[in-house]
This record gives sequence, C-alpha cells and structure tokens, in this order.
Amino acid sequence: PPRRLAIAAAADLQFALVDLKAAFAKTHPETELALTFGSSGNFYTQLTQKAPFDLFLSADLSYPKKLVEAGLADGASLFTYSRGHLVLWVPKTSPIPVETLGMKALLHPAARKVAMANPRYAPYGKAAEAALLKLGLLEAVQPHLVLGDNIAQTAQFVQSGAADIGILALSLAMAPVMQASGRYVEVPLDAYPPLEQGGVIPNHSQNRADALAFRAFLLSPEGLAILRRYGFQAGGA
Amino acid sequence: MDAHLICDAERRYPGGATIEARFEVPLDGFSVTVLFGPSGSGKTTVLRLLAGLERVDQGRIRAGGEAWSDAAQNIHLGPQARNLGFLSQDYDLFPHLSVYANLGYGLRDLEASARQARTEELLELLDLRGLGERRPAELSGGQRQRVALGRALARRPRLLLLDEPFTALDRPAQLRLRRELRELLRGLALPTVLVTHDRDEALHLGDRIVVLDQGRVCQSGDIQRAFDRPTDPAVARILGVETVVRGRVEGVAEGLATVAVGPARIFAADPGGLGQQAFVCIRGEDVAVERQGVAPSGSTARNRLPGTITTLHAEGALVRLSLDCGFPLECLVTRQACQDLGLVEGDAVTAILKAAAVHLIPHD
Amino acid sequence: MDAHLICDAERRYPGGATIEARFEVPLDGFSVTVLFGPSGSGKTTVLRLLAGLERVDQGRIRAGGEAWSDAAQNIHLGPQARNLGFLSQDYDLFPHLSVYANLGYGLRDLEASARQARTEELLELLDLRGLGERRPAELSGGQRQRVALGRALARRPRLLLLDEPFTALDRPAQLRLRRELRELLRGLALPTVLVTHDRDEALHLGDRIVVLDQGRVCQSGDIQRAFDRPTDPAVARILGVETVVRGRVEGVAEGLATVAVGPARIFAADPGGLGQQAFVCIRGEDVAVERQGVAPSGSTARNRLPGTITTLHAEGALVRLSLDCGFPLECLVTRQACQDLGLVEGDAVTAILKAAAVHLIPHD
Amino acid sequence: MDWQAVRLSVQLASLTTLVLLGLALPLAYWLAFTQRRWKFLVEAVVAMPLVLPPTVLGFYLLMALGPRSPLGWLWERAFGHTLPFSFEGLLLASVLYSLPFMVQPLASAFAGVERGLIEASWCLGESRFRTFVRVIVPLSWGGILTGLVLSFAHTLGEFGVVLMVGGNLPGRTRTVSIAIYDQVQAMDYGPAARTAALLLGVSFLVLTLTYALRRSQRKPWTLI
Amino acid sequence: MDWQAVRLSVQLASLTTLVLLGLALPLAYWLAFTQRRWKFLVEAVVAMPLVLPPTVLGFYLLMALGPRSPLGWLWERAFGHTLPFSFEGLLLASVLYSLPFMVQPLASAFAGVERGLIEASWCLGESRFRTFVRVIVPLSWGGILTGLVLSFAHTLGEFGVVLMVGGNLPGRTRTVSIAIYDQVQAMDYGPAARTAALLLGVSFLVLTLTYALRRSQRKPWTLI
Ligand SMILES: Nc1ncnc2c1ncn2[C@@H]1O[C@H](COP(=O)(O)OP(=O)(O)OP(=O)(O)O)[C@@H](O)[C@H]1O
Ligand SMILES: Nc1ncnc2c1ncn2[C@@H]1O[C@H](COP(=O)(O)OP(=O)(O)OP(=O)(O)O)[C@@H](O)[C@H]1O
Ligand SMILES: [Mg+2]
Ligand SMILES: [Mg+2]
Repeated sequence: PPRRLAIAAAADLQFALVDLKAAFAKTHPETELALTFGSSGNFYTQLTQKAPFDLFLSADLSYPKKLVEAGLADGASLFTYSRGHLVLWVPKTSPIPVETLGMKALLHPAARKVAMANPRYAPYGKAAEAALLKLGLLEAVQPHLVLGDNIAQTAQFVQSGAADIGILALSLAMAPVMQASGRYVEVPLDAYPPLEQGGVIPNHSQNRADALAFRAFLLSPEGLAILRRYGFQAGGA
Repeated sequence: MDAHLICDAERRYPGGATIEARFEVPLDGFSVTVLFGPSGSGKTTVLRLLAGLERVDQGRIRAGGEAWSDAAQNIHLGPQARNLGFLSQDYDLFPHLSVYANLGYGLRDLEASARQARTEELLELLDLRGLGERRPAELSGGQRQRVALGRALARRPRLLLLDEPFTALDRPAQLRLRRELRELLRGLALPTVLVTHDRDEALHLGDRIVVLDQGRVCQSGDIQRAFDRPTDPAVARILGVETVVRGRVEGVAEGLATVAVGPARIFAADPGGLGQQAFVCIRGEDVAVERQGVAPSGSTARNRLPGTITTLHAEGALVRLSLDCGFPLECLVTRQACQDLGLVEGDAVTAILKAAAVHLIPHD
Repeated sequence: MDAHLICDAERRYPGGATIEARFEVPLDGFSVTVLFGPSGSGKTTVLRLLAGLERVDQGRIRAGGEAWSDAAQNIHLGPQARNLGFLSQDYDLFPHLSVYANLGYGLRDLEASARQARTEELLELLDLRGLGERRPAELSGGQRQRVALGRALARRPRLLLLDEPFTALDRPAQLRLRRELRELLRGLALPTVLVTHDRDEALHLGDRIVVLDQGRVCQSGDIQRAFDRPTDPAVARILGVETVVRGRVEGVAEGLATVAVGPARIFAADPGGLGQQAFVCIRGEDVAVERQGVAPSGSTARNRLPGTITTLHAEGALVRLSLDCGFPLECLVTRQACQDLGLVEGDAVTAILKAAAVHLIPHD
Repeated sequence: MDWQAVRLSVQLASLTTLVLLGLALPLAYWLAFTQRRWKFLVEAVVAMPLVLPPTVLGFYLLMALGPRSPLGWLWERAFGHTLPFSFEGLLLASVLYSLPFMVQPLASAFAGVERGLIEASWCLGESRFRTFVRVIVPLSWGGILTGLVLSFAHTLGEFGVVLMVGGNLPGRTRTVSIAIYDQVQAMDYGPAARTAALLLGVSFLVLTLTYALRRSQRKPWTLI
Repeated sequence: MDWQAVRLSVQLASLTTLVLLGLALPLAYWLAFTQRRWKFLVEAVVAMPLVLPPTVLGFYLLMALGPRSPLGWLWERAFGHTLPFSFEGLLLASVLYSLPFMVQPLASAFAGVERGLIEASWCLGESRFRTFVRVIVPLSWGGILTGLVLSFAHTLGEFGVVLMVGGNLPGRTRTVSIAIYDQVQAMDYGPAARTAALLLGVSFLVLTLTYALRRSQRKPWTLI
C-alpha cells in the first residue's frame, strides 16, 4: 500500500498544493498525500495535542517556531517557503478605481465596508493592520472594517459583494475564481513586516522520511516555481 | 321561521359503527329532549354531531332554518357558531385552570363582576362552595362532573347538550340537581338535549325522548307517548315497562296529592314542589288486583281504581295484566295469585294501590 | 396469619380535605366490601390509599400481617408489590393500545395462547365482542368502562379495587354485569373493594359495607347490619332507609319464592338464579297496613304479616311506621291514612305486601 | 472582559428567541394540526437549517442577503445600509438558523394537547385562535420552554453564521461567542477562559432562573 | 463528490443519535419525574453545551481529551492511539455537543404523559422500568422523534467541534460538513454547492422518511 503523508496546510495554499501534489506524485508514486487545509492557529493547537500530521505548512512562521519552543518539533526541521503579499481587491464592477488610487482606494466613498482578516490572530490580518497603521489610514478605515476569520473568509466577504473592498493575500487574488471576478493592486511591500511563511515537521510524525522528501521538493526550484505561480514569492523577491 | 333543530344525518366511523340520527328538537323555549339507549347505541355520537364536533357523512342538520351541517353541500358550521353548551362524557375540564376559571371560561363577553356573580351562582347551585380555587386534578369524580355541568350552563347558550351529566353523583345529589337544573333551564328558556340511561332521570327531566338502539333511532317524540306505546318490543325493553301517565294536580292537602288522570283520581304522596302537571309513575309490582264488588277492608291503601283487564300476559314467574282504568295501567302479579282469583281478559277488577307507592314526578 | 386488610390511615390533601380511613377488609376468599358515600366523601382516596397510589400521611395499612403502608416507619409498598386489580374512575385505558392489548397488558407472565384465551373470555363476559382491535378513542363511554373493568380483572389479582365500575352502563347491562361479575369473583375467590353510590348495586354485590361521609368512616361491617341499624341519622340518610333483611330461600314454585325471615315467611316473585340465601328488600312505600282481625279480602296481595308498631314517626307528608313482624319492617303511609285508622305505637297490625313488590337480591 | 459583546449577545439571543416565537407559534400550530398530505415535506424543510454547517449556511446567507441579491438590494434602498454586517442581518440569519429549535418542540407539544379540551373550548364559543391562546399554549408550556431555552442558548452560542454574516464588528456584530473565539485563536487562553466562564455563567443563570420559575409554577409532578 | 465524507457523516450522526438516545432516555426520565430540589440545576447544566461556540467548545474538548489529560492518557494507553483525531473522539464530542437536543424534547414529552396511565400500569404489576418502556415511551413518540431528528440533523451539520477535535483527516474525521466548508473556503463554489445539495438531499430524505413514517403510524389528528 502507498505510504501516507498527512499535511496540514494553511488555507491560502490550497490552490498551489493541488499542483504541487501532482508534481510530487510523479517523483514519489509510492507516497500518497493526505491534505488538510485550515487555519494555522487551529493546526497549532491541534499539533500540541499530537494531531496525526506529518508536516505542517503554516501561513506564519511564528506557529512552527512555537512548536519548536514547546519541544514538540525539531528546530532543524523548521523552514521558510515563501513570503506573503497583500493586495487591495475589488470586484470587477466596483466603481473604485484601485489601479489608479492605490492605497487611497480605501478612502473612496464607495468603500463603505472594508474587509480584512482578523488582526488578532490571522497572519494576513496582522500584516494588513500594520500596513494601514504605517500608511496612516488605520483611523480613517477603522469604522469601515469588517473582519474575516481567516483570509479565505475575508475574500468571500468582498467577492460576495457584501464588502466593497478587501485586503487579501496575493495568492488568493491569483486564484482563478478571484481573478475572473475582480481587480487588484498590491500593497507596497515596505508597508508591513515580512510575512514569513514556514513549516515544520512535528516530533510525532509517523512518516518523517516522506515529510523530509516533500520539504525538499517544496524548496526545490520546481516547487518554488509552482509556488510563485500562485503568488507565493520566496525570499521576498 | 321554523324553530326546530332538524337532524337527519349519518356518521360512519371508519371500521366502526354507523350512526343514523333522525329526529327533531324544538328550539323555541324550554324543553328537554332525552337521548336514551343502551351503551354503544350512538348517543354520544349524536350529541357530537349536533355540537359540530363530528362531520356529517350524509344528510343534514338544520336549526331554525339555518344549515348547521350538510354533507351534500359540504356545509359544516363550527361549534363556535352554534352557540351551545356541551357537557362531554369525559368532562374535559381545563387542567390548567381553577374551578372558577373553568366556569368562567366561556364568559369573556361578560364584565368581571357579572362573570364573578355568575360563577358564584353556579358554585352554589352545584354544591361546590369553597372549591373555586382548586384545579380539576384536586377534585373528586363527582365534583368534576358538576364543574363540567356548570361550565356548559354558564354561557346560557341557545342549546344545551348534556352527556350523562349525573352518573358520578350519589342519589340524593342527583335528585336535588335534577330538580334544580330543570328549574334553572326553565327560567332560562333553554332547550336541552340530554343523554342518559337512567329511566328516572329521563322521566324527571325529559319532555321528549329519542330512543336509540344500535345506531338507529327506534322511536322519538313525546316522552309520555313513548312510555305509553313503545313502537316495538326493543323499545319497550330499552325503556323498561311501567305505567307512566301525565296527570293534572288537583290539590295537595296534608301531604297527600290528588291527581286527575283521565277520568280517574289518584292519591299520591306529595313529593314537594308540585305544580300543575306531574307524571304519575306506577310500578306494576305495586298494583294489587281485587275482584270488583268485594267490600273494601280498612287498609292504608288509598287508591281503589275500578277497571277491566284488557290483556293478560304471562311473563316468566309473573303475569302482566294490562288494565283500563280510564288510563292504561300495568299490573304485575304472581301467577299463583292470578290463578287463585281466576282472572281472565275482560274481567272487571279493582286495582289497589297505596298512595305512598305512587311516584309523582313534577313536570311543568 | 391474619387474613385481613387492616386500614387505619389518614391522607391529608394540602389545602384540601383530610380523609380518615379506618376499616377492615377480609382477604381470605371471596367477599365484596362496598365503599358507599356521597360525592366527595373520600371513596376514591381510600381506594388509592389501598392501591398504594397515595402515601399514607398518618397511620398504617396492613394486609395479612404484611405492612403495605406505615407513615411512622416510612414504609410504602408500591402498587406493583400489592398484586391488585384497580379500576379507576377515569378508566385510564392506554390510548396507544388496542382493546386486546389493554386487556392483556398485565398478563406478561402468561403464555401467548393463555393470554389470548383470557382476553377472549373477558371480551365475551363484558359484551365487547368484535371491538378487540379498536383503540380506546374509538369506543363509547360505556365500552371504555367495560374494558377498564376487564383489564383490572384479567390478572386475577389478590385484591380487586373497583371505583364505580358500572356508572356508564345502561340498567339492563348493569344488572347482567353485576350478576356475572359476582359469579366470576366467587369463582376466583377474589376479595373485592367496590366504590359505588348506587344502593341497589351495593346490595347486589356487597357483603360488607364501609359508609363514608366527609372523609370519615361512619359505619362499617356487615351490609345487613348497616341497613338494619344505621349507627346514626347521617348513615341512614346516606343509605336510604328501606327494609333490607337476609332470608333463607325455602322453595321456589311456579315463579313464587318462599323466603324465611326469622319466624316469618315472605312470598316474593322469583328473580331467577336464587340460591340458599337472599336479601329481601321491601320499600316502605310498598307496605300497606291493616288493623288486625279484619277479614282478608280476595286481593292479589300475597303477604299478610302480623306485627306491632314499634315506632311511629312523621316524615313530611308521610308517616314512617316501624313494625316488628319477627323482623324489623319499615312502612311508609300517608298521614291521612294513619289518622283514618287511628294508628298509635304498640298497635297490633297486619302488614300487607304484594309478592311482586318484594325485591329479592340473590346473595350466596 | 468584553461586556459589550455580552450585551450584544444577550440582545441578539433574546430578540431572536422572541422573533422565533412569533414565527414558530403559527407554523408549529399548522404542523401539529393540519391534515395536508404534504405536511411532512414542510416538516423536513423546517429541519433543514440544522443540517448545513453554520459557516456554509453563513456563506449562502451572505450571498442571499448581500447587495447583489434582490432582498439585499431592496434593504439597502430602504434603509441605506447593507443587510450583512449589521445587527438586523445577524438577527435574520440567527432566526433562520435556529428555526427548527423552536418549531419542533412547539409542534410536538401542541400535538400532545388532548383533543377533548380543544373541543370543549370551541363549544364554549372560543375561536380556533383564542382556543390556541387559552388552551393549547398554556398546556404546551413544557414544550414552549424547551423551545425557548434551546433557541436562546443556541443563538447565544452561535458562531459560524454570525461570523460570516456579521463580520465581527465590535459593538455591532461581535457577539460574545465570537469574542471568545477571537481570544482562543489569538491564544489568549486566560481571557478566553474568563469570557467563556462569563458566558456560561450568564447562560446558566438564565437557564436556572427559567427552570426554577417553572418549578414554582407547576405543581410538583412525580412518580410518588 | 466526496462520498467518503458523506458516509462518515451519516455514520457519525447515526451513532451519535443512538448513543444519545441511550443516554438521554434515563436522564430525561429522571428530569421529568424527580422531585429533587436541585433538579433545575441539572436541567441548566444539560443545556450548557448549547451555549459555547462550537469551536471554543471544541478547543476545550481537545484539551480535555488530548494525550495530556488523564482521560486522553488512559485512552492512549488502552487503545494505542489518541482520542482526538479519531472517530471515537469525534463521537464523544458529538454526543456531548448534541446532548440537550435529545434530552430536552424527551424530558418534556415524558412529563406530558398522563399520570393516571402510569399509575394504571403500576397497578397492573409493571415496574417503573417496564412502565417506562410500555407506556411512557410509546406515548412520548412525538417528543422522541423530535429529539432524534434534532440530534441527527445537528450532528450531521456539526462543524466547529468536529473540525477542532477531529482534525479534518480525509476518510477518518472529515465529515461532509467539513468537506463543504473546505470547498467553500477554496472557492470551489460549484462542488461546494453540489455537496451541500447532496447533504441537504440526504437529510431531506431521512427527515421526510421519518415524518412520513410517523404520519402513517399515527391516526390523523386534526382540528376538524
Ligand atoms: N372514533 C370511533 N371509531 C369507530 N367507532 C366508534 C368511534 N367512536 C364511537 N364508535 C362506536 O360507535 C358506537 C356509538 O358510540 P357512542 O359513543 O355514540 O355510544 P353511546 O351511546 O354514547 O354509548 P355509551 O352509553 O357507552 O357512552 C359504539 O359502538 C362505538 O364503539
Ligand atoms: N389532589 C387533591 N387535592 C386536594 N383535595 C383533593 C384532592 N383529591 C381529592 N380531593 C378532595 O378530597 C375529597 C375526597 O375526594 P375523593 O375523590 O376521594 O371523593 P369520592 O368519594 O371519590 O367522590 P366521588 O363520588 O365524587 O368520586 C373531595 O372533597 C375532594 O375535593
Ligand atoms: Mg356515550
Ligand atoms: Mg371518586
């Protein structure tokens, strides 16, 4: 029977991981990837309770680091695979010209509801808040904010039209559905601290060998190329 | 306008009996129609048809020109629109309400003070003083039955339907309530349909009778006629044969009432509360027979009624004599006595009857 | 071992009446103890105390040496452990079960075939043929009552408690059932406590009586003694006074039964089914009185009993004579008749009584 | 402690329960007494909101209430703000989501009322409606209480739908259950535990009061 | 279509409902008939699982069942795998979470059974237990059905607790509601809608069957 490699991955990786899985299968036909997507915070909590994942791909390096600190993962297995990018996203039909206004689009009168991920725990939310603060927009935008549980839900807020504009992850904006239904502009990279996305192999992993193999594949040029296609640009490039 | 309730309806229980109800009930003023019949004969069903709680499967029920139910035209007036008082055999008291509230339930239109007066009056009438605050679960069976009766009465509806209203009561209470109920109903000019299987109750309260057997009306009409001339043996068996004649009260003196029945005068113990009219009930067992011409002895038997034997009919150990004393009088004697006196049909005899043995039922 | 149920218990309803139950019920073999009393006097409560459905607030109930309830020792045996049949005033049939299943409910220990035989037998006895598959909601009131009676009987318990088992039935059905029930109970040697407010029923079925009034036992013991010698006027009022004496049946010929009551012979119409013993019931209204020595006329009145007037008591319009004819005989005559004959206490008279007016209740 | 969230939650739960009661009374009455053959279909539909995971239900609701839907469009025209991310939107979503919790206990309680009592009321001249008010409802007390408690508690604890439709706006749509969720997600376990304890405390109080109230209202009813 | 998830969900929901029925029958009986003064406290406690947001409840459950808790430790020793992230753990969590949905309708139905009928059964020699089985349960049919439907549907739609305690492991703890959630999150709206439709369809079928079954079992009971 094929060996099973259970991966817990941040929700924004789901498009990229489909391609990664296919590519990985070519070189490792005997390994079957079991993918679970969710919020990194949840995965962290679950991993502290020995959730049966062999590899954790977090949206935020801080969670893997915490696992290492708690002695639940080997520091040597820690790795970074990408840097997250923020974008301003509006639906195609929106009257807000994001392309020309840039970050000022948030102050456009049509931007009555601004969606972003919850800055208290969602990595993209933290970054978005930092960016707003840095750009001096936070105070003005605050009354218009609606907070998504995670970045995917935030995307749904805007995509459904319930919110008028959203601060999303580039990886989501590049997803086919989003690309088809909206327009976006990147938030300047210097406006927020680097959103390092990393992973770790927990100590209780049942399939450490394949986990290491997948990590190696992810960080290989082929892996990084696929990631880049979905908006994950390693090393802040 | 026709002030009659005309019932000509059928109810077929799926997988059960079929009840055919054909009779009339006068609606103008006070009158009591008794539904009489053995258990399972359909009395309750008829009452429910009248109340609008069962749908008519065939036929119709009309009240004073208004269609209450009509199977052909698919008319069915709800019980609310019929303005009735209905006492069901199961009482169906509201368990969440006190006796007061149960009695006052239908009196929403009355002012609080009038409502209270009405309920107090009913508590008094029904001998339920001091129980007003109780819940039905805290009452005895007979007390519950009385509350249910009171609730049906309280609204002073246009028609009262009572399903065996006194079964759970002891005899003295029954007698008292019957008397007072009849008074009350008369005072309110309230037509009533009453289900009972107690002959005394039927006679005491009823003006008209509808005899039911196996889901069919065997006889209906004036209660006197039914007891006089049951249309068939089944009815006679159901009613229980006995002389029941209506008479005119001529006078009451020293506890003795004189009642004229046809040409005859009958002395009877005064039951109290006699008016102009009374039913004279004489049980065949109470009538002795003498050959005419024998000198009367000094006995306490007050009534000596001359008559002739019209029929003579052996009934098991007894012989039933039908006498014509100006009114039909049934007499039940032992076969031996009959032989000793050599009685045959056509003989002239004297019927002897104690005044105390004549049962007068006031009936005005 | 003492084969008696000894009840010496009190139940206090919070905010309601207090019921004091003090009496005994023989448990060895067949006997019927009647609980008699007006509505609200506590009959149902007493039955529920016996059944173990109410807790005793004070005192105890012991059955054949076993404590069923004891307030002081905080003993309370559940109804299950008492092995009873209980017919409640509300029937309480299981609405989700057919008549068959209701009757067979307590017969879990029986084999299916025996169970079926038993239920069929009961359906027959209770005149419920063809209704076995019905649900209680599809029965008439009287039919429901009969099913409930059958269910209580089915298990052939050690003690049967019946709360007004015949109220919803017509008279002929009542008579038939009383007779057959007594036969059945005798056959099963089943001691029974029966609540009723019908005197005839009490006399027909009862061996012993417990008279209740306002929550207290006024009198208890042999039913004959109670009707003979009510301890106080309240009891007399509750029982309704009338001569009820036990007699020995000496012979039945041509429909006429001869019954010896003390030194006297009484002729009475044969009700059928007479055995050795019978209650002789004579209503005061049926007894005429003659001065002794008057030549008997050729009347159909069969019984001429010599006796003396022991007391003479005006009762409204009537005068009640208590005669001593070798047994106490009550006689109710009009005041006028009494005056005409100039009757006073101590007079020697002849009581005249038609044989057909003597009511025999078989009682073996 | 996030008192604002607590207040908001209690408000939402109370209002939802109230609105639900108003909706469910007639609906449950119909379900309990109708003889329509297709009644069971309605029963099944009523139970549906239970089946979808809250966040998914929330997503579809977001679509249905958003400014691109006819309802959302009308609402925005009439009130000048969108239905999602507002208290009204939250209320609507909660009502929908908790509907079966109210309807089912009510309908089964109504159906349990003895027919004779209903008939008795009719015969005393009371209309179906008034019979409902005076007889059926008081005798269904247990079921109504169950419905109220389940709806209230369920709305109080509701989270997926509220998060999706409400957008987590402090003071407007951040209910206490979302506040706790936030704290847990942010790994502020201490405050989360405290807020949870508060929520439990408040609910416990409400429930305890409700049940204690019933206890005093009803006669003790026990198997001896 | 994620048939595996559907099967798992139906399994979980059925089992949970079954276990709940077993637990709730005695508990509801006790609640309906006891005369203990502190009964209302138990009633309030039983309603508690409703109040906490599912994910938060899930978090606490995860802690309580995890390998560091005594229970989790014992479980791991006995069965060789952890309680969370397993079907058994999921079952346990679901049972806890859905408890009030079963207990409340049952208790209120039991309490509504006429006392006289219970007494009649006792007098016919049947123990409390057998009276419960033969009289109380059959007469509480409506309430039991409500409890079954609410529990089943609620477990089927449960998501927060299941996600947290189960860990969304395909084939083992990924129920259909989580699968839909995943799809919605992935903006695979088409498949999400299809899976949701399937879930709704299955539930609808189950519910419809249940209600139709009852319809045929019970006499029609209507207000004329
Ligand atoms: N719902 C029903 N379904 C089928 N049969 C029924 C139903 N209700 C009554 N019956 C039958 O119809 C007949 C008449 O019943 P009904 O209740 O009218 O009798 P009743 O004269 O009132 O008898 P009782 O004096 O015993 O109350 C009975 O044989 C009864 O079994
Ligand atoms: N639960 C209760 N709470 C308070 N009082 C009660 C309760 N049950 C009965 N009573 C009262 O106790 C007295 C006796 O009631 P019980 O039912 O024993 O009378 P009963 O002799 O059976 O009357 P009936 O012939 O009317 O059935 C009545 O006055 C009744 O009102
Ligand atoms: Mg009837
Ligand atoms: Mg009684």
